[in-house]
Amino acid sequence: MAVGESQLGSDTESAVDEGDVEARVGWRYTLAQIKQDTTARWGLYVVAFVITVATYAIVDSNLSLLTFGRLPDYAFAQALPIFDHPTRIPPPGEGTQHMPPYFPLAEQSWNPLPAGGTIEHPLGTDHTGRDYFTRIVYGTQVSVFVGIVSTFIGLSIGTIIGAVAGYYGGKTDDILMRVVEMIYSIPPLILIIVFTVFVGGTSIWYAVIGVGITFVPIFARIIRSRVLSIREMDYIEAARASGVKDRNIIMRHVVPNSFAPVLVYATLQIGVTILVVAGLSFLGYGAQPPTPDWGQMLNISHGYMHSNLWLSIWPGLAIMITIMGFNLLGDGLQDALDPRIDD
Amino acid sequence: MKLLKYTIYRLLQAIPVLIGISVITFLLANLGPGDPVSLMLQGQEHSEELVRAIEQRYGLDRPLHERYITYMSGLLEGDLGQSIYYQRPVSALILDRLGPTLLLVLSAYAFALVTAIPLGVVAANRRNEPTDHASRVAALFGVSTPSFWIGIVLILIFAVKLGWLPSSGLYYPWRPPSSYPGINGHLELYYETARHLLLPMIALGTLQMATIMRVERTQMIESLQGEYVKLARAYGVPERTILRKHAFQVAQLPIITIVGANLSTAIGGAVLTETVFNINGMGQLFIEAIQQNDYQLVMGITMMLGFLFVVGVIITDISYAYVDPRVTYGERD
Amino acid sequence: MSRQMSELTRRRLLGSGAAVSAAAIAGCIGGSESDGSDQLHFTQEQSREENFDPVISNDAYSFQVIQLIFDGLYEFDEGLELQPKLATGEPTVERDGTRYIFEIEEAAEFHNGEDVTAEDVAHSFTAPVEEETENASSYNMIESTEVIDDYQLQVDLGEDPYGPFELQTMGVTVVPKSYRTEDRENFNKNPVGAGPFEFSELQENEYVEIEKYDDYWGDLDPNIEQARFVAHDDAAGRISEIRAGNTDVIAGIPNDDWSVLENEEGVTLHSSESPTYMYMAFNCNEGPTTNPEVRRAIAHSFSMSDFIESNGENVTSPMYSPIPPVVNEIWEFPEDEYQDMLPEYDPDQAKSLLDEHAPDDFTPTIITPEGIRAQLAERIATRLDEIGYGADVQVLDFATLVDTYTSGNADDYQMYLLGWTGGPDPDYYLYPLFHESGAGTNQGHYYDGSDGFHEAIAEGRNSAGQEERYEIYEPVIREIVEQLPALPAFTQDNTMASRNHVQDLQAHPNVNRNPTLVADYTNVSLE
Amino acid sequence: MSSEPLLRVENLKTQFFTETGTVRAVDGISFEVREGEIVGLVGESGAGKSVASMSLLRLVENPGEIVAGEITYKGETIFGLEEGPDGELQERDDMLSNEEIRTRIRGNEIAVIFQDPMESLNPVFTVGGQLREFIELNRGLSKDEAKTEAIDMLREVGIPDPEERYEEYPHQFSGGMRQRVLIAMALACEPSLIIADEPTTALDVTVEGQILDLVDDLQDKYGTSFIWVTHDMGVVAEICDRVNVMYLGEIVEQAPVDELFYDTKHPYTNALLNSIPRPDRTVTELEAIEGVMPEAINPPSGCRFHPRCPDAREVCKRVHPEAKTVADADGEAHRAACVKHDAFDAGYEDSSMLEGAVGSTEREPESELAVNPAGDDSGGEGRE
Repeated sequence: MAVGESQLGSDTESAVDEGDVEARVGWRYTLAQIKQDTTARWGLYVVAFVITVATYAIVDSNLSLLTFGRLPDYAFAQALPIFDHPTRIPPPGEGTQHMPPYFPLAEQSWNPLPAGGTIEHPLGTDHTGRDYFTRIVYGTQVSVFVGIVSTFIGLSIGTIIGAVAGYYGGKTDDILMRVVEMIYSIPPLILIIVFTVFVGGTSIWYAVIGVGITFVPIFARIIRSRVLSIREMDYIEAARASGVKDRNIIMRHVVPNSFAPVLVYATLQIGVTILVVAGLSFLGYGAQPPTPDWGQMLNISHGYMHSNLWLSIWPGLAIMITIMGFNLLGDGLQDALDPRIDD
Repeated sequence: MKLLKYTIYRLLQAIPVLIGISVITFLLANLGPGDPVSLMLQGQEHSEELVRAIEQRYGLDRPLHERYITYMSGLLEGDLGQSIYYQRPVSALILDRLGPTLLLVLSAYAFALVTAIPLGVVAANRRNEPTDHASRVAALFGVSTPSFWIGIVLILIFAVKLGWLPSSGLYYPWRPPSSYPGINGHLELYYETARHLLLPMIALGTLQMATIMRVERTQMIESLQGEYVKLARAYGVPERTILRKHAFQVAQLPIITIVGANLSTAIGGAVLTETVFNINGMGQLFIEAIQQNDYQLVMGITMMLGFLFVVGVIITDISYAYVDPRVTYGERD
Repeated sequence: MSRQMSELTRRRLLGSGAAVSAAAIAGCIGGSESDGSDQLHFTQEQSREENFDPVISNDAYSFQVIQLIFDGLYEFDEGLELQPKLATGEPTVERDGTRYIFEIEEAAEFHNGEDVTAEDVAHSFTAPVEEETENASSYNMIESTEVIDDYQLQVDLGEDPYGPFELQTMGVTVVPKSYRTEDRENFNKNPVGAGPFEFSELQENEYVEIEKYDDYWGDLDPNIEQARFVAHDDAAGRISEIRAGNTDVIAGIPNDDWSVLENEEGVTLHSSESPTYMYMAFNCNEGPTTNPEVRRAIAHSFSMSDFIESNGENVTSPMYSPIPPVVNEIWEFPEDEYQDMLPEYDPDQAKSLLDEHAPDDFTPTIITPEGIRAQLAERIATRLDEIGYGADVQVLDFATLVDTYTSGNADDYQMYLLGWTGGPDPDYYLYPLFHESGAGTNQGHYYDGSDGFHEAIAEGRNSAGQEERYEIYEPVIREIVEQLPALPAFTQDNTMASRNHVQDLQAHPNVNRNPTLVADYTNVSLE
Repeated sequence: MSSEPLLRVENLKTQFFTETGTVRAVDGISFEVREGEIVGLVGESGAGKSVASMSLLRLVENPGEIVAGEITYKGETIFGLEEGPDGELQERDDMLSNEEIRTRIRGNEIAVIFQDPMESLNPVFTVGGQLREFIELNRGLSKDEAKTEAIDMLREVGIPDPEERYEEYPHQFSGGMRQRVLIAMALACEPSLIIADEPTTALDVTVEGQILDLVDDLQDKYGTSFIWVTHDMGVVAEICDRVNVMYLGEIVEQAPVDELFYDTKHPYTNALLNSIPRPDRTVTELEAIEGVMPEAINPPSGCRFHPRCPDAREVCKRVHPEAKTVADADGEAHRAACVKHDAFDAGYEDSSMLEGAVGSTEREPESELAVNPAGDDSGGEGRE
C-alpha cells in the first residue's frame, strides 16, 4: 500500500483502535460519559439511592451480615427512627414494665388487613403486624447484597476460567469451555434450586453462591473472547518474549483490558441476579422468612393477594425500580464504553 | 443433506455436554444431606432392615460410581429410572408434563417475537422520537419486572376483577375436545386453549419480548447505518423496502442467537409461571420432585431440560445458518 | 375408611406449610356458570396421589373421590359418628370385644353388577395387611376373618380388644375382591365400587371425572350427574378461581380470604370443625424445656386466644386438650376444666417463671412450617422478647422439618409446631403423639410422663367400651394439659366456598368426605 | 462551456447539526461535470468529499442537511432554495420531490459505487438477487429480463461463470470481485453519471489497477460520466479528466488533470502530490503533510490550510480566500484558493512569515487517529 495512503487514508477501523479503547476505560472517562448520558445518570441516581438505603439498613440494624437469614424477624420489625412508634400500646390484659428494645407489635396492627398510610406505618403492616415500609427498606439490603455478591462470585470465577481458557487455548480452552457450556445448559433457576436444596439447604448464602455459579459462563465467555483478541497484541507478545510469567501477563495486561465489556455486563447482570433471586425466594428457595427479602415477601403476600393486594404491589415495585436502576446504569455504561452502539 | 450432516454433528457435540449435565446433577443429588429413604418412610416405623431393603430396591446401597454407571446405561435405553415419590417411570412422568411446558414456552416466544420485532423496527426507524422513547421505556419495564409478579397482577386484573380470562390451568389442544366438558369441536377447544394461554404467555413472554425488542432496535439501528442500506438508498430502493427487507434481514441474525441463548431463562421462568398459573408442566413437576427429595425425578427433569436447551440451541444454530449464508455448516463456533 | 388419616393424611397438614405450591392439576374448568353443564367442578386444595384403590390409597384427596365411588361398611355422618351403610345395622360384639359379626345388605351390588358379599368385606379388611400397603397399620389388629355366609362376616381381633374399632376401623371401604385381585393396577386407576357414583375418566395429575351411577343399589339419588375433581395447591389461586367463576367449589379457604369471599357476590362459604389437632410440642428430651415450669412460662407468655382471634378467626377454633372439639362431642371429656388448667396470658408470671427456671439468655428455637403456625411462632417470639427473652423462629420447608423435629436434640429445637388429623377416637391423638413408641418417628418431644402414662395410653387402645376407655384416657389428657409436653393450639376447620348456583352443599368434619354430594341429610344440586 | 454541463453544483453547503456544534462538512463548493468525462474529487479523509458526493443524491444522513446551494442535473433541480415570502429560505418549486429523486434520479440517472465492497453488498442476499433488484427497479424490466441483464453485466465486468456466481453470496466473492459487482450494478442501471466514492481504496494495488482499467474501458464503451472521489493522487493521474481538490469542505484548487500536476497552484495540492511515491524520487524525499487536518466543526481562521501550510504567512491567518481563476489551460479555468497568487491581491508578499510548529519536521504520531466528526468516509458510522 502506498505510503501516502497510510498518511492520508484513515479508514474507519483505525478509529476504534486499541489505544482508543484504553482511553475509554478509565473511571474518570466513564464517569464523564455517565454524566453526559441522561439514561446513565438516572441509573446512577437510582443505584446510588438503593445502595444508600441498603447501607443504612445494614448500619442501622447493627447486624452482622454473617447471620443472614437466621435473624429473628422482630429484629427487622424495628422501624426506622423517623417512623418509630411514639407510644407503646400495651397488650390486652396486662401492661408490662419491661420496655422492649424492639418495635412493639400493637394488637391492632396484628390485623393483616391494615388500611396503610398511617404515620407509623406508611405502607401498612404485613400479616404478622410488622411494618411493611421497614421491611421493604430492609429488603433493599438483601437484594442489593445478593445481587452484587453473587455477580461478583460469577465475575471472579468467570474471569479466571475465561482468562485461562483464552490465554492458553488448545485443550485447556476446550475442556474449560465445555464445562462452562454444561453449566450454561441447565436453566439457571433449576440449577440454583438443585444446588441449594441438595447441597446447601435453605440459606440465602447457598442461593448467593448458586446464582454466582450460574453466571460463571456468561463472564467466562466475555473474558475469553476479549483475551483471544488481546492475546495477539504486540505488547503481550513482547511481555511473553521477555519472560514475564503467564499469570502476571493475564492479571496485569489481559484482564484489565477486558474491563469495559465486563463492567457493562456486570452491571446489567446485577439486575438479572436480583430478578433470579426474587424468583427463587418466591418459590421458597432463596431467602427464608423472617429475612425481609422482596421475593420472599412476595411469596408470602401472594397468599394475601385477595385480601390485601398492596402487600404484593410494594415488593414488586421495589424489585422493579432497583433492577431498572441497574439496567439504566448498564445501558448508560454501554453507551459510554462501547462507541459502536449509541443511542 | 448438508443440513442433516450438520444437525448430526451438532447433536454429537451435545453429547459430552449432556454427560456433563448428568454428572453435575448426579453429584448434586447424591452428595446432599437430604435422604430420600428417610423422607419416604417418614411417619412410619422404620427399622434398619426396612431402610436397607428400600435402599437395595433403589440401588442406594451401592457406591456412587456404580450407581452412576447403572443410571447412564439405563439412560441409553431411554430409562430415566423410577420416581420414588410417584412410583412411576420418570420418563413417563416427564412425557406427561412436557406438553404444557413446551406449549407455554413456545407461545411465550411467539408472543415475544410477534410483538418485539415490529416494535423494535419501528423504534429504530423513528429513533429518538416519542414512539422510540415509549417503546424503550416499555422494554425497560419489561426487563426489570419479575414474571411471576406480572402474572399475579394479570390474574387480579383480567381474571378476578374483570372476569375476562381464566385465572389458571390450561386446555391441551392435542386432546380430543370431548375430554373437556362443554367443549364442542376443535375450534372451541383451540379458543379455550388460547384463553387459558393468554395470561401466562404474556407473563412469561414479557421479559423475552423486552430483551428481544432492545436487541432488535439496536440491531436495526446498526443495520440501517450499514453500507448496504446506503447503497440501496442510492439506487432508489423505497425506504419501506429497505426497512422491511434490506436492513431487516441482517438485523435478525443476532435475534436468533438471543432467542437460543435465552431459552434457559425462559424455561426457568416457566417454573415460576406454571406455579402462578397452576399449569401442570415440567416446572411444577420439578418443584414437586424437589419438595419430595425425589432425586431420580430431579435428575431426569434436569437432564431433560438440559437436553431441551441443547436442542433449542441447535435449532437456533441451524436457523442461523439458514438465514445467514456466511455460516458454513460446522464451522461456526 | 379414615385409616389413611392416622398416618399419611398427616402429610397434608405438614405439607400444607410447604412453599407456594407443590403438584397441581391443570385446568380450572372454564366458564362453568355459563355453559349450563350439569357437571360439578370441585377444586381440591392439594394434589391427589391418584391412587383410587382404597386398599392402597392413603391420601385424603384421592379419598375425596373414592368416598363417592365406594360405599363403606359404615360411614361417618355429619357428627363424625359411624352409621351403617353396607352393613344392615350395628355389629354383634362377642368375646369381650374381640369378635365382631357383621351382616351385609343383600341388595348391594358393585358397578360391575356383582353382589357385595361377606367375601368382599373380608378382603377389604385384610388386604391392606396381606399386601403390606401403607394402610396396613390401620388393620393389623385384625387377626382373622371368617365368612359365615354370603352376607355374614365374622372379624376376630387378637387377644385384646381394639378401642377405635367401632369408632373408626369398621368404617372400612368395601372393594370387590374378585374384580380387584384380577388386576390390581387397573383397579387402582379404574376403580369399581358400590357407591352412588362411578368412575368415568382419569387424566393423571390433572383431573378425575365421576358420573352418577344410575343403578345404585341404595335409596340415594344424587342430583349431580357428573363431577370433576381438579387440584390447585395454591390457595390464592383457588380463591382466584372461585372469584373468577372458573370452578363451582373450592376447598381450603385461608383465614384472610374468608373475609374477602364473604363480601364477594355469588359465593357461599361453608365450614365445619374437623378432627385436627394443632399443637406446639416442647423438647422434653434435652434443654431448658424439659422443665415443666419453663413450658408453662412459655404458655403464659402469650395469648393463644388473641392469636386465634386475629390470625385465624374464620378458619380455626380454639382447643384446650389434644382431643379436637368435634371428637370431644362424642367423648365429652371435661374441656372446661382443661381450659382452666391451661396457663393464661400473664407476662409477669411468665417472666418470673423464666427468671427462676430458665437460663438467663434463654432464646428457644421454634421450628415450624410456613403459614399460620409460622405466624404463631413469630407471635410467641415477640411476646418472649417483650419480657426480656426471645425466640429464634425457623420456618422450615416440609422435608427439612421432617428431618429435624424428631431428633430430640436441644440444638435443633426447643419447640416445634405441627398438626395432626385423625378420627373420632382419642387413640388417634394420644397413641401416635404421646406414647413412647412414637418418639423419634411421630413425635419429637420424648415426654416421659408419670408412672403409668404410657401404659394407660396403650391400655386405652386395647380396651373396648367407651366408658371404660374414658376412665383410662381422662387422667392421661389431664396430665398432658398439666405438664404440657405439647401445648394445644387450635383446631382447623374444613372450609369450602361454592358459587351460589351450587345448592345444599355442606362441609363435612372429615376432610375425606368433602364434598358430600349425596347423603341422608343432603343432596347437592346445580341450579 | 459551450453546452450545458450534465451536472452543475453551485455553492453547495452541507452541514451537520450535532450536540457539540455545527459541522460545516461541505462549505460552499462549486463544480461541474460534463458528459463523458471523469471528474476527480480529491482530498484527505474528512475533507468533505463523500458528503459532497452524497449531497448530489440528496442522501445526506441525519443530522446532516444541505443548507444552501444549487444542484442542477440535466436541467432539473436536484436541490435549490429561494427566498420565500416571509424572507425565510424555502425549497424551490421546481426542485424534485423526494419521491422524484428516488424514482427518477437515484440509480437510473446517477448511480454510486461505494468505497467498501465488503460492506456494501448485503451479506444475506445473493449477489445476483441484489443486482437484479436494482436493475428491475431502475430499468423497469421484468424479473427474468433483469436476471439476464444482470448476468450479462457480471460477464461484462469480468466475472467468470456469471450464471453460477449469480446465485452466490457476497462472502463467496473476493474484494476485487465484489467491487466488480458494484461496478456492474452501477452500469447495469444505465445511468448518465456514476459517483465512484473511493472505489479502489479497500483493494490491494494489483486489483486496483485492474479495476481502473476496467472502468476506463467501460467508460469508453458506455460514455458514462464519473465523479471519482479519492484521496490518491496516483489514481487521479491515471483516470481523471479534471480534478477538484478539497480541503476542509472547500475546493481549494480546480483544474484539468495535467494542469494540476504540472502547474500546481495550491500548496495543499502540492503537499498531496509530494506524498505519493514516484519512481523519479527516492523514498527519503517523500514528504508527509504536516500536522492533522483540523476539525470542520471549528475551522481555522483565514485560509483553512494555513496551520499546516509551509508557505503560510501572517496574512493567511486573516484572509479567507475564495477560489479564483489563477491560470488558463486550453480554455479551461485553473482555479485556486491561495492568497499567494496575484489574483487575490491580499498583500501576501508583504506579510511576515508565521512562527511556530508549522513547517517544522515534527510529526504528530497519532495523526490517523484524529476523530473527525464530519466523517467523510465514515458517514455510515453515524458517530454524533
